[in-house]
Amino acid sequence: MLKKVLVANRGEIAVRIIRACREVGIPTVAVYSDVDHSSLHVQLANEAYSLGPPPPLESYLNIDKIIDIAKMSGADAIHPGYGFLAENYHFTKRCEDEGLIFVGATSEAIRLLGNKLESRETMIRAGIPVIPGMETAVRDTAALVQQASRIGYPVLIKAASGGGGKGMRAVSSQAELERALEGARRESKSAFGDDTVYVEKFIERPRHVEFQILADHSGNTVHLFERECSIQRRHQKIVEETPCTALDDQLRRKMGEVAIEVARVAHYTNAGTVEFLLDQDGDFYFLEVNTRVQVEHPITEMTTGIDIVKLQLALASGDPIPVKQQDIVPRGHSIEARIYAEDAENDFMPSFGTILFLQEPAGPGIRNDTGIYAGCDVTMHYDPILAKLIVWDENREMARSRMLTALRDYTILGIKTTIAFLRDVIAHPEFAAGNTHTDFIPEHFAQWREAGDEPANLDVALLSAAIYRHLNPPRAAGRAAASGPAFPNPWNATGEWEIGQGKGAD
Amino acid sequence: MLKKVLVANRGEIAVRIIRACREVGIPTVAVYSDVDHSSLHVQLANEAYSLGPPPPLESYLNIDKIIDIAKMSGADAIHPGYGFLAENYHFTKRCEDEGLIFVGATSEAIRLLGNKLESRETMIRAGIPVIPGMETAVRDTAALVQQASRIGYPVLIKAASGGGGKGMRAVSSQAELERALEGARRESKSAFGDDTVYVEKFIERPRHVEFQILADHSGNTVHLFERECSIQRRHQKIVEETPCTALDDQLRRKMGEVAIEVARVAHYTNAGTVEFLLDQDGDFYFLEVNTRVQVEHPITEMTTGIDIVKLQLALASGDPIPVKQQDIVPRGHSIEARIYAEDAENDFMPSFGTILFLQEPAGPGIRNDTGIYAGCDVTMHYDPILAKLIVWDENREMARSRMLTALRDYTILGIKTTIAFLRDVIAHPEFAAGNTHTDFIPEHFAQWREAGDEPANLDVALLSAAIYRHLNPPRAAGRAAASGPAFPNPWNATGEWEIGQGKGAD
Amino acid sequence: MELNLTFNNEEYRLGVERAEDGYEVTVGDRIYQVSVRPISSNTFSLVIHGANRLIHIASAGRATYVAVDGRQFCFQEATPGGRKHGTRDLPIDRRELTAIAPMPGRVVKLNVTEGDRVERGHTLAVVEAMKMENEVRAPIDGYVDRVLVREDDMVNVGQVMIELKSGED
Amino acid sequence: MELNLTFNNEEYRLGVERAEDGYEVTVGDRIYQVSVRPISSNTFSLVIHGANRLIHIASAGRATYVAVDGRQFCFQEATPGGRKHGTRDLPIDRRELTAIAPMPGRVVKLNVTEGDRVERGHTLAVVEAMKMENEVRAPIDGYVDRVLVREDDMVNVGQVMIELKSGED
Repeated sequence: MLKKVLVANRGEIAVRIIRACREVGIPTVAVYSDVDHSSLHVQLANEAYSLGPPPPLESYLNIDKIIDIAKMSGADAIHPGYGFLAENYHFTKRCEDEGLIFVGATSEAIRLLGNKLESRETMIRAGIPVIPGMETAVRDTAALVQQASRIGYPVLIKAASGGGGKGMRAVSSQAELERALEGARRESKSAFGDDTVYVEKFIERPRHVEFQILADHSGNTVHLFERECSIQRRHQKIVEETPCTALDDQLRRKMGEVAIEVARVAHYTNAGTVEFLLDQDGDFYFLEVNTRVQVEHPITEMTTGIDIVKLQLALASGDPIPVKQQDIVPRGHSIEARIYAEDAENDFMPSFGTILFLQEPAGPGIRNDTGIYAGCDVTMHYDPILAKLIVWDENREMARSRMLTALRDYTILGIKTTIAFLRDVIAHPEFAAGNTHTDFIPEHFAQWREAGDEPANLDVALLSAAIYRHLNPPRAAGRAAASGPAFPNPWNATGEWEIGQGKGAD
Repeated sequence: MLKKVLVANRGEIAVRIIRACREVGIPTVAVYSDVDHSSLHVQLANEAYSLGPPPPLESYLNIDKIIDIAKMSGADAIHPGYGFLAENYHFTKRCEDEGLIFVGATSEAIRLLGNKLESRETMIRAGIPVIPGMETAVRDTAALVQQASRIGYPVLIKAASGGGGKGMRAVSSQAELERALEGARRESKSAFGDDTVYVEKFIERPRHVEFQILADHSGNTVHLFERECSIQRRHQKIVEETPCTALDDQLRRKMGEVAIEVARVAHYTNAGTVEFLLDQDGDFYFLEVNTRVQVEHPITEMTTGIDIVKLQLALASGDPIPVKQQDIVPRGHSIEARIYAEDAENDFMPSFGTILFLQEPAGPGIRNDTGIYAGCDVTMHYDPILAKLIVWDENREMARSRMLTALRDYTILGIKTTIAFLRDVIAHPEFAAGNTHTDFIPEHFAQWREAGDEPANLDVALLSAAIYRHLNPPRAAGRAAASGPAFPNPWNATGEWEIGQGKGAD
Repeated sequence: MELNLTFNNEEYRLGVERAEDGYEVTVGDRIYQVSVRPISSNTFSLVIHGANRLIHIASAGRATYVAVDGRQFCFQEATPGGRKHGTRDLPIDRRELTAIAPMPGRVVKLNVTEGDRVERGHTLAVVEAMKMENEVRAPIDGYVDRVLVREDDMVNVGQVMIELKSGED
Repeated sequence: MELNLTFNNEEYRLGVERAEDGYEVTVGDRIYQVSVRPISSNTFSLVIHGANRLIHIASAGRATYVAVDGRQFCFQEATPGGRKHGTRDLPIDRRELTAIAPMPGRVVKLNVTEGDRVERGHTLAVVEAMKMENEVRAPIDGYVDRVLVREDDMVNVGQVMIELKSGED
């Protein structure tokens, strides 16, 4: 078993990993940038150390600092979560060189699979079906333009080091290509420190179907079945579910076998996800492998009963996979909805501020993986995911109904969130019918506005606000009124509160 | 499907039932006594009606009033929860006569099984093993004393209409019997409106093992496997788990078959629980049938994936059982810990007051069925259950570890609760070893005191309190200081707050 | 008490008076008799025409957030002098001549300087927050009149970043 | 600031002073340098000797509730004249002569009147709350001196219900 794990991440995934460690009795080390000093992951860990200023390159992407803290605190392992350094093979290599256990794949597997073009080539050689596209990356814009013409529009620009939709752009004509390339490169550079991009054929209205795989150091590999993640905005998943309504047993078996073959070809270890596009004819193409725990891993945990993060910890310490493929039997249906701090009425612009009030849904079959609490600040520095709401029920329709009820019970006041938008997505007749594809959001929700449900609700809200204001007039002067919000807090109320010097006042 | 369900209960079970109804799209009607006007179940229901003053006989046991509200609100069904009117066959009969669907068994089945002596006789005739004891109830104390002598001490006094340990007393000698009888009768009268008691042989250090059954109106009956509920204080369960460590496949199958036979003999419909005592030799005895949803039903839901409350609603509306016995395959291990408002250091005396702060545990495999919220009042009028913490994990040891972490994360400030006690129970080596029996608490926790874990914790708590007091000096005068607590509340702060007249100020 | 609340650019006039059994609230020309049952600091039950509505509410500065039935409303209290500096306060024809920040964040790129000729749709600047970039484009053909921000500046949503002159000037 | 807090019948003397980097707190004769990082109204992180401790805290009247590491402490602020009327304030020998309420609740039965002879263990009264009955028994052999409650009265935990005289009187 691992002795002490440093969690090189923040937000809900850091909380998730720390919880898993606590349950199996492994002490944890949290790291945080100055703006995150009061975050949930810092509260839960056994130890917590500052990484310094908020910009990612200075904090959560700061390899030297993270390695130093791991050694100083006596951690023998590092869990990278997702994002940040999770798929950075330099970081993994550094861990390997420093004698730290990296909870994930080897640096060589991450390097190979992180290079989308090299892994593409490798998979083609192994007979894995891939999307037609560029065979080599070129930095030269003219060459990219030429390749795009060869493949034929529409094409998709993708970051060579990418993942999670960052740096990805769909382009339907040459006229759009240059500007899209510029943005994709800048985003890719900012997110992954590498601005290499490439283009491939854009498949229309595909489903995004991925398989969770687990592999141990003895070459045993199993899959935990599929997740469908077609509901996306800006190429980022917002709703995921398992099982996928488009797979029959035969296709499911075949895709699962291909997923395991992909892992085998890449000498993959630990948990990973093999992503496929499934086109309207039922043909599927290998897309990429996400070499880390996936944001949407909980839905697989709900249906298979296997705790992927705990298994990651066990596999990292050298344990074999404890189950055989035939013993993994999914049960029921699970859906995840990602709650983002975004304004869905305004092109999903990020929203930040203080969470003034928080009420999370509860009840049977409801799981909420969260990184927030009432009173916390949502800052502009990081990915705007706040929480993931996951439901399980006996079948898809019951799960959908449970999700709608849970979203209705989810109240976050003080910032804009995607909660109301997600309700409307999951209530949509085409979603209910299982007719999902990656253009679902632009197709059905292009000009979405939040409905009040009943017109009378606006009056109820207005008169509630009026009474509340009547009872709680805003303070005429003073710091709280001047600087805006401030969660009602006895620490402020005394007027004499100051936090310790040099402790990262933000 | 039912059209509208009145939930004739309060607290966590009312919340649980209302949530199930909301998810399947059935509107709900809550009822509440005056002290419960702001309760969670009232907040969640579509409609809510006052039952009047807090004493149970005037509110939650007031059959006429509840029937009137059902008719007035247009409810076509009543779910009784557990406790209160759940096993009162007069109430069930009244529902039947008034054309209201009672979500539960028929009045005849409830009458038969509610009469512990008559059901005993019925079961003996059907060849079901029962505990040696009285064959008929007698009101005369002298006769009871004589019967006790015949059976041989130790004996157990039980309420003929009882359940949940109310009115139950273990008596080891004739000297104790009379006083015990008096108390048992008074408690029984207060809880069930009937002071008839009887005595049976007291089996030493047994396990309490019960089987969940489900039966439809066509006579199909299945069981959802067992729950072990041996961890009890004052004859009331506080920790339950499934599967039971003492059953092997053969014994489990046999007990399951007997449970179904019990249901069949009683012409049972809807959800019920067949309780057995399992002695140290592996012999089991029929104890009674709880003719209602059980407090600990969630652990069965966690392992079988079947939502018992939703099935109750379906069965009540005439649907058949949707699964076959052989398709019900439990997975993993689940434990429930009941959080009571009690002082475990002081003989589990009830504790009440305002919940000043509440933080509930969260994470994968954690379910919290609750009836409380920060700011709510816990009053002296009803059963002191606050919430049920339920965990699931792949095996018992993982579930136990998850429960310990979750209990550590469960913070309720303002009243005494059993949380710390439950942590010590579940951490106990004998519990870890699965050596549970109904005397577990008196045997291992007779003089329990909360440990500070580390002595330094007391100093940390003291200096935290000192700093908090320094920043928040108690108000010198005014209502809040005089009457004690008051949750920090803008409605009070203005000094002009008054709730509407006649709205049940408490 | 009287107050004006703004929602989705509409202004609502409200009046609150204590009444025998709670409050009389006017919303525009509609009058409601309501009573309020406090649940906790940010939650109350609103009894309106005999029906209960569960309300979650919080305020910060001049903003009040209300959740009714799972839908969230954000109201701004309108007071003279307390207005935010943003396009919402600008007359429509002035908006045409400004480029505003589409979200709060950091200016990561500034493509123009004063006097530059720009075409409608031209990317004037790029704002980044939470790892997402947004382009600020020219709303009209024209010239850059004033640049009010610098690279690396923090901007608020709706803040005027660049003022333009129309081509005819 | 100085204050006295009572926990499990022990009284602790505390002193709080602002220090450069937070507070200096004395607990009895132990001195701690701590700083505090607020998280939300009832939660803060206490930095003590470089280590972080997560604290949940709330107070009501003179009671302060603190959760450290999942363990709950309830402290009573001790002030002259603010004492609760209960046996905890009585000298030990006086406790022997009183029957106190074991829990808050309602007196559902009163078995004795003044002057009655009682034996140690005899049930003097029954208190009920939350559907649970508790018997109040005589702590000594003796006589009932004064009955301070009536049936149906509400009593608080620790409240003296009946005063006894020892047998020798």
